[in-house]
Amino acid sequence: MTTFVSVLYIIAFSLFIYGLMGLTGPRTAVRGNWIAAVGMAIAVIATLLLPGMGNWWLIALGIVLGAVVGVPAARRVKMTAMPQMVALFNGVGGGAVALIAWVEFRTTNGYDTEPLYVAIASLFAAIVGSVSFWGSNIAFGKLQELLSGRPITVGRLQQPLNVALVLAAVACAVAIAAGGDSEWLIIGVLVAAGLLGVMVVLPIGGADMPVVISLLNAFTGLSAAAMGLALDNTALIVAGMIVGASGSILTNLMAKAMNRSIPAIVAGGFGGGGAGAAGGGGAAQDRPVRSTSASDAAIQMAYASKVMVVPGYGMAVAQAQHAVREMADLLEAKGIEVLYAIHPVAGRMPGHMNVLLAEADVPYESLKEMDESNSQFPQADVSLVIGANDVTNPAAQSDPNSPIYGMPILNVTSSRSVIVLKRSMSSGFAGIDNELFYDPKTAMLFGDAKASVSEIVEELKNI
Amino acid sequence: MTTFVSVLYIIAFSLFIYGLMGLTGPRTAVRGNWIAAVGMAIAVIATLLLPGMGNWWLIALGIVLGAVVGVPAARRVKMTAMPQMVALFNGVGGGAVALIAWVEFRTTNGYDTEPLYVAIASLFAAIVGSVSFWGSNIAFGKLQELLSGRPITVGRLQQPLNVALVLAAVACAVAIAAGGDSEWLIIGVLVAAGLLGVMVVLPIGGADMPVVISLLNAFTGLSAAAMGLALDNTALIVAGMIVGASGSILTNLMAKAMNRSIPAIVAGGFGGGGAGAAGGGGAAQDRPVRSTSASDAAIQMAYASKVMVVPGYGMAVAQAQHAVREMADLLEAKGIEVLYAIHPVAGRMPGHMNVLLAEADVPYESLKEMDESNSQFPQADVSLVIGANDVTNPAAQSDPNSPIYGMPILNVTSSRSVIVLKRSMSSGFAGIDNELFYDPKTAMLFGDAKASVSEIVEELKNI
Amino acid sequence: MVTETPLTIGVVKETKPGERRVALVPKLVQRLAKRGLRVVLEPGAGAGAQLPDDLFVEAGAETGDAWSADVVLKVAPPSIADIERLKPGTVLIGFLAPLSNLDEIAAMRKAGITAFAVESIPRISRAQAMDALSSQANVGGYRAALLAAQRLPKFFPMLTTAAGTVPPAKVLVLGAGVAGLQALATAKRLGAQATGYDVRPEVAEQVRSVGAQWLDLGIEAVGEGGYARELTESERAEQQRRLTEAIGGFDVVITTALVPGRKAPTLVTAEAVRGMRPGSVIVDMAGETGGNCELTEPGEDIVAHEVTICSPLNLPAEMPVHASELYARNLTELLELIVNDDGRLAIDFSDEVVAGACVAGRAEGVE
Amino acid sequence: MVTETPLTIGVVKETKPGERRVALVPKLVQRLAKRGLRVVLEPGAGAGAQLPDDLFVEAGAETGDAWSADVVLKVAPPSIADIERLKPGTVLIGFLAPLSNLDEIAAMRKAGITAFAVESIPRISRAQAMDALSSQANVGGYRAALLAAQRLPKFFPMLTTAAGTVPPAKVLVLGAGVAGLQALATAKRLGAQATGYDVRPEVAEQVRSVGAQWLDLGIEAVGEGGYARELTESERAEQQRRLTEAIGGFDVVITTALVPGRKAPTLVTAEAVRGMRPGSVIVDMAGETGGNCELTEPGEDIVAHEVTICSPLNLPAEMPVHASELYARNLTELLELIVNDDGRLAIDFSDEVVAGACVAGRAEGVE
Amino acid sequence: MLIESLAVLVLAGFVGFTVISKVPNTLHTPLMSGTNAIHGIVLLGGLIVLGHGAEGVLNKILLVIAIAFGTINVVGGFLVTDRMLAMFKAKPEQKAGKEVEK
Amino acid sequence: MLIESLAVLVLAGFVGFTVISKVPNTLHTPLMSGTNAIHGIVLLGGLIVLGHGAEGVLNKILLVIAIAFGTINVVGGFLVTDRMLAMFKAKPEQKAGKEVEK
Ligand SMILES: NC(=O)c1ccc[n+]([C@@H]2O[C@H](COP(=O)([O-])OP(=O)(O)OC[C@H]3O[C@@H](n4cnc5c(N)ncnc54)[C@H](OP(=O)(O)O)[C@@H]3O)[C@@H](O)[C@H]2O)c1
Ligand SMILES: NC(=O)c1ccc[n+]([C@@H]2O[C@H](COP(=O)([O-])OP(=O)(O)OC[C@H]3O[C@@H](n4cnc5c(N)ncnc54)[C@H](OP(=O)(O)O)[C@@H]3O)[C@@H](O)[C@H]2O)c1
Ligand SMILES: NC(=O)c1ccc[n+]([C@@H]2O[C@H](COP(=O)([O-])OP(=O)(O)OC[C@H]3O[C@@H](n4cnc5c(N)ncnc54)[C@H](O)[C@@H]3O)[C@@H](O)[C@H]2O)c1
Ligand SMILES: NC(=O)c1ccc[n+]([C@@H]2O[C@H](COP(=O)([O-])OP(=O)(O)OC[C@H]3O[C@@H](n4cnc5c(N)ncnc54)[C@H](O)[C@@H]3O)[C@@H](O)[C@H]2O)c1
Repeated sequence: MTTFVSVLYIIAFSLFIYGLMGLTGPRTAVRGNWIAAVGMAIAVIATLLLPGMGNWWLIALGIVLGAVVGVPAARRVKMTAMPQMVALFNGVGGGAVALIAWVEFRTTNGYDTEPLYVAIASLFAAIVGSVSFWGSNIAFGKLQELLSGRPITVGRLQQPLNVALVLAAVACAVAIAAGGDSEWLIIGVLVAAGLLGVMVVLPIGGADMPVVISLLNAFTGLSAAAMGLALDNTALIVAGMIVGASGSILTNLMAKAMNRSIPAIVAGGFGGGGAGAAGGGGAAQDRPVRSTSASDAAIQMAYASKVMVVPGYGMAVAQAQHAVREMADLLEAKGIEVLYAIHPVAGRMPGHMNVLLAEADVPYESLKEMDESNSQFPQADVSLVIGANDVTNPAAQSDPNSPIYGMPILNVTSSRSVIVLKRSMSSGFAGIDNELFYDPKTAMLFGDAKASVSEIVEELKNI
Repeated sequence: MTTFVSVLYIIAFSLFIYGLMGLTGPRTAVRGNWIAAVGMAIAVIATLLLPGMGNWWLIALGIVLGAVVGVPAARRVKMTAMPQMVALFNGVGGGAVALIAWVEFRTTNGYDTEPLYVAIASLFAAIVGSVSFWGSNIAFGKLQELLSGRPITVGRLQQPLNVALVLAAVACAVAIAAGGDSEWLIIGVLVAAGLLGVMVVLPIGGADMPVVISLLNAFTGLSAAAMGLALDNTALIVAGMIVGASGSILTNLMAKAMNRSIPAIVAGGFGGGGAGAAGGGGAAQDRPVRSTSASDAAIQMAYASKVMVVPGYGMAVAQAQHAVREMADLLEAKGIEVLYAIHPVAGRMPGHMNVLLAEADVPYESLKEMDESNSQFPQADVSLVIGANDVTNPAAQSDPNSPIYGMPILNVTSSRSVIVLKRSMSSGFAGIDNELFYDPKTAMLFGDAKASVSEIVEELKNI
Repeated sequence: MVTETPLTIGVVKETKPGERRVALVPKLVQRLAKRGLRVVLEPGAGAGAQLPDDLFVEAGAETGDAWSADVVLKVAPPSIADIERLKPGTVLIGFLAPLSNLDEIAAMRKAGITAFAVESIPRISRAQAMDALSSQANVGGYRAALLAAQRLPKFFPMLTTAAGTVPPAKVLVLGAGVAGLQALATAKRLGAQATGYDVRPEVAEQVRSVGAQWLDLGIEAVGEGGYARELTESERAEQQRRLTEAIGGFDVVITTALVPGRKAPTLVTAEAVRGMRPGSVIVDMAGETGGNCELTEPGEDIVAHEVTICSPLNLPAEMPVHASELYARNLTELLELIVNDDGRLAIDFSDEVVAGACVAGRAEGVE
Repeated sequence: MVTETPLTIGVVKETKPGERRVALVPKLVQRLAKRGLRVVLEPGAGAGAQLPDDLFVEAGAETGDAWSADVVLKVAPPSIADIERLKPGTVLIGFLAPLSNLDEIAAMRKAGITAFAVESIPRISRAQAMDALSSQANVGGYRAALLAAQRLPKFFPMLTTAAGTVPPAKVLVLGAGVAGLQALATAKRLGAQATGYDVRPEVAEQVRSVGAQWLDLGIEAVGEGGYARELTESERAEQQRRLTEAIGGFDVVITTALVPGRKAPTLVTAEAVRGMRPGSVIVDMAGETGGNCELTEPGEDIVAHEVTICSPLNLPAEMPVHASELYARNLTELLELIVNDDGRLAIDFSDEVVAGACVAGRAEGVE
Repeated sequence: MLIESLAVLVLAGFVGFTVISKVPNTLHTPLMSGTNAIHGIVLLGGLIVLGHGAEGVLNKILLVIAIAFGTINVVGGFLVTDRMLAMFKAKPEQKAGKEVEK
Repeated sequence: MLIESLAVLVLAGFVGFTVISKVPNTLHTPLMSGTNAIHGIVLLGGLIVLGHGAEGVLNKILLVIAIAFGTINVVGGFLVTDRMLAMFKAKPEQKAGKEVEK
């Protein structure tokens, strides 16, 4: 490895890091991604500049093959199919690591000539890479609905089987490290690890998939770092480790945002704990609801053109009107139109919402009556329902047996997305369940309305 | 270097980083500092475990000497003398680097046996270390008032002289790297660099000193990293570089908070630009006023027990009442008592403040009349004056020629500190200047009252 | 029952003294006209609410003998004389006070009139748009707070001025139904320290939700349909005792406590009035059913123990423009429930709203 | 001039019909008593402000012939008959209307009375605590907004209810001095859309600072001492034209525009009134000097072009408790300026406040 | 060699950790996809092993596949991330457009 | 050797950069003091050079001084930082104390 290539590697990973920093904010993300891509290009070119490179045609073949498959796939995939695409890309990365490890084993005659740490790193890469490859493929299959999205288990056998697979893979690896050089040993490692990947991901439900993909992503990173150790390649070490570390944190953040714990998810896959598959944090109902976070609500609104605020009795109880006004001010400062949809019977007294919003100095022109609101919703990107319930309940139109049947409602679902702020899944004045909360367009932000809005305000300031 | 020591080094610098992360928040700072200290202990012990160590008595002598001087100095120094202490500690660190570089030169016969990069790194360390040592000592002298705090220059000669010193140091260093091994060369490097440090810091005024110390701190870090390169010691490289990088950013942040630019400060020292010494951002008056930032105001209040809010006409103009209420809520949530001192003629209409604060739902019990307020100020840690001016003007009591002479005022200066929020230094209704703004207890936070209070709110949320 | 031709809707001039509201406003005449309904206006019916006849005519109404229309819309309960002016078979809609004006109801039955009392509309979600009790109580609550502010020889809001500081007035609202909540909100807006009290415990949250405080006396009495029940003798005594204690600290007491069909509960005793500071004000909105204050003289403003006690009987009529507008909307919604799209009568007595509101004529119904 | 014995301070019963305020309140009797001053109360003087004689006596006053005290405190300008009841050398303090009640001022001079008119106190910072014009205008502004809310047959606040939505009332305040700003703030509090107008341009920021909007007609007229000057003929015509246009859009107009010592400017023409919606309300606070509205009949409530025009002449007297409290505080501050610590008269005519306030007796002064 | 690599490993871990300390939920997916693209760096491993002359058909086949896999990971990863992020960029432009229309 | 060290250097720079991205002004001084203490690590340089047998009196004297300097930097730095930070810890306790008094 020449000094020049090494310097290029340092430049490359610096660009990765710089790009990644950009990726953490919506404003700089696009640029960050391209900066990282430039880093990658530099790393690849640097590698090709290494003295003594050969097999040029094969290398070209591999790259062309990859590009021919990867570029159109990435270009054509539908927005909705993005998650499975990410899973697939992650999988092939892991696969590459596993294959390289295999070849290393073969070309070094079972690591005969290498120091022990190279063997260990390479075998670690093989195991983790194989798990990632197969696990990601299963994740892809489930998301693409080639496999059932529902948990698939082999029942009580799950746990012993998984343990057995882990032991098998490790046993083969130890045998190799101890000097074994039979090709079957490395195949044993790869197969056992691959089966493990399959078995662990199969039982995981669709809702948990994003977290699992992120976890596999972190794994692939770690396997790349291990491969870097084995090949003594700084670029691989740094890039792999960064992905491993940031991926772990990201996994953790995602799990938290979904109100799930990683151990619970993996345990589920491992056949342990009874944690089911559905998302939704602490919903009293059995049906799944989607819960969201203040920062997500903030971003969703920050990139909207029009936001409709739908206040209800909960806003009054929480006395959240001042915070709501502050939020609207921030949004308006970003050029976003904010209107208030006032239902005639929102609250507990005629004009209840008016009294509160006037106190918070919301301009009269922004308050829209029901009819006008209903004609505005279709143009709204986000409807923010703040402690309102009955006045948004579609049962009033659809269910003749409902006590509120016949009451006109605010058709929040005609807007592009709905965020509902309330403390729990409990019902409002009429004491009935609200279909709106289970609508796929709806995300629930649980908590006291004032606290939630204040959090959103804080997040908005950071955007 | 044994593997074991290297692993200890890795642990050590991990602890530095972890400790530094803690130091960035008030809650975790104390722990962070001790974690870093533990890292340092590990690094020292690891070094002593290196094979082939000798000269134990001398080592012990050095350490004991350092401890005997350092510990009591750190223990006894008065709170107000902290900045110069930091300068001194920084200086000795730089001095140590310079001395080691010198000895390295001597023991290797002018780096005869070493690769070029070692020579370069070592010489860089020598220059920067020497600049830091002498510069820090001058900073210490100025802060301790051994030297005049006012800028000291040699007039028009300053700039050419500094340039000459830079050239001399570099020339000697180049001569050494090119193979020269006369002891006078290294002494030339050290002396020229030292003089440079003296000459650059001497002309810098007292107000800019903290920024300069921080800059020298970052330099010392870089010199340590260079020394690490020369000695091939990971712990030195990492620790030095972390300090270099974080120190640079910190310097930048400090300069920004003081409304100064680093180039301007250094240029001042270098004999360029006419940038004066006094602080204060954009005050229209010639007399110095102390300006502060929202984050400082926030911290000051967050660690108070009692805050008095003094609203005036400016709060009304900015319609900042809602933001003020939010700020008070946050403070109260931290257990801090917040009271409002309402002057009878604050605003432009009888009861002006009441109308606004009632709109923001400030509880009646928190509003204090003038007499009661004046008896509360002495117990207050902070008085936050929001757009009030005449009603706090001590001229009403002291200057019989003032148009407001005889009007009773709010004695905000009897509280421990005062923060005044207004847009500029301009006067209020009565059209007269206000001594309060020049009081040493007072810090001005310039800007629209609503914007300033909102910023404070944001900062409070991060504490 | 379904009639053959589109109906005529009569908007009559109110006969009760001081009643300035009108049962229909021009805006809604148009809406009815669209269904083919003919609106006949008694000349001058809208004058009290600043609505000259021409505005009605412009909107599509005609002036004429409104009393002989198929459907007659009224605001205040009709007198016997009024009822005699109606032709048999007329549908009468308005406040009819069915629980107290028993003679009049009997007269309607005898005259073959189908009568819908807006106070009897069940308070279900669907019927909220017809809920005239709510809409008028809302006006009443607002006016009661204004009246109190006007009668109090002090400021409502707190004011710190060069000539001294004035503390905020303390306002207590007894009974936090629709009127009570609006009174609380209005007093609060004006800067008073507002406190609410009720026997239904769930109201505490509602009182706080308008920014007012809650006075907890520890007595609960929840009745049917969201209304309060009457208290037992001992509960009443206990309540009066505790209220008497509390009331002394307030500058203004607004009372709105009603129990449907019964005499209003006495909440403010003579002793409580004596305990109040001179110049204090009581606004008793329950005057019509005897008042919540022992000393109330319904319809009069008196001063007792240096406390002004107002008992306005018809607060909504003092704000006739908006009160009429809201009321007319309520009636229109109800009307649309008993009239089909062609403007013919189509009363469906199986509808709980219709059935609930009908106080005369159903038994003899055409069905 | 310095007297020998501690003074007696007379608090007289107001003679003007409808005047319910009193010039001193018990709280402040104590403060005066501390200086050795004797307070003599005319029996029943405090009755209108809910202050029975015993409260004064408890605080240290005595009842008796207040008119023959050394210093007589009054609220409303005294009649000639009142002045005749004073003994020569008496110091009289109160609203004296020195610019309009010229006969009375002459009578005082003739009777050898030293008179201080609170309206003449210069408006400097130090004198703010004595500024009775401000304190009473503050009360007046608040009452004017309340009065308008009471007379308007509509809601002030916007309300979205099941029976329809009511838009907020639009309130225009002409003249944004102390009374105007308070009227704006009060209307805004009640939920109205408040807009202010004045000829002094610096007032725009003040109007916005109470949360109201500013009506910019582009006419400026800044006078002396923070007051407005009279407009020229052409300016006035222009102002009236533009105002007439603007006023049609408002439900309520409250006028407070005064130019010291002159007839109030006519801001609302008869044409403007005709342009308003039926039921609208004008509250003219400038009635005493002829009114800001062409159709105003000072002291009367009239209806013209279906617009209610109220011209209350003494709004502060409608809220006597707090109005008296604030006024008494103003007088006490002034009194303390002309009385030394031993309770003896010590008038320093070189003090600009004293000199400014003195409207009779100085020339003949004892100095 | 190993030791210096370990130091690099640990430092890289810290970098990863500190950079992704708190990101908004909405960026989770693009961020995951972005880091995903970065570990496509394994491509380098394939290049080095193949470039330095792996022998044997199976080895060569395996390595070509590995390189193809790595390339897919890299190009696909960056492209998909870019498309996801386009959502964030598009909005403001769209809005600007709207304003012009008015 | 140099190259791996450079990689370490760059990574350490990133770590320093990302950690100190935004700190409140009031923490600037203690933070500066804390980083100051960390670069007392130069002590190690002195230890290594002296420990591995520097010859000559001047060399020894210089190194002893260097070690003393380094030690001062380390112990003084951490102690002073701790004292500065005590201000932040003290307040809440003090307040708690007050409440008990009442
Ligand atoms: N306006 C009137 O005149 C009037 C009068 C009487 C009755 N009503 C009736 O009241 C209802 C009004 O509908 P609405 O949608 O406004 O209210 P709603 O249906 O009663 O729902 C209010 C919702 O707010 C949530 N909430 C309560 N406190 C909260 C807090 N602190 N933070 C966040 N959320 C909170 C509650 O859910 P969680 O508990 O899960 O937080 C509840 O589901 C209608 O049914 C109407 O018929 C109206
Ligand atoms: N209350 C009454 O009845 C009444 C009536 C008439 C007159 N006055 C007189 O008014 C004065 C009241 O005293 P005060 O202390 O309340 O007010 P003040 O002395 O007039 O001072 C107000 C200050 O607020 C600042 N300010 C204005 N707009 C601001 C904004 N948007 N953000 C931040 N600051 C802003 C101004 O400074 P910048 O321009 O630098 O920001 C100004 O110095 C007294 O002199 C009193 O005599 C009172
Ligand atoms: N679902 C709907 O659509 C709807 C519509 C309007 C009103 N409502 C509900 O109906 C309820 C009744 O409203 P209303 O204003 O017509 O009530 P109301 O006029 O019958 O009574 C006024 C208030 O007085 C209270 N009260 C009775 N006896 C009392 C006593 N001894 N002491 C103290 N308070 C006493 C009642 O609890 C009630 O709150 C309200 O809670 C309201 O929310 C529901
Ligand atoms: N410095 C102090 O201590 C102090 C104390 C009180 C009041 N003031 C100031 O004195 C000023 C006068 O207050 P006031 O309430 O006694 O005034 P005022 O009663 O004399 O007049 C009321 C308002 O009417 C306005 N006006 C006059 N002619 C007009 C016209 N043709 N069209 C429209 N508006 C017209 C005036 O500008 C004034 O704002 C106020 O600005 C107040 O701030 C100062």
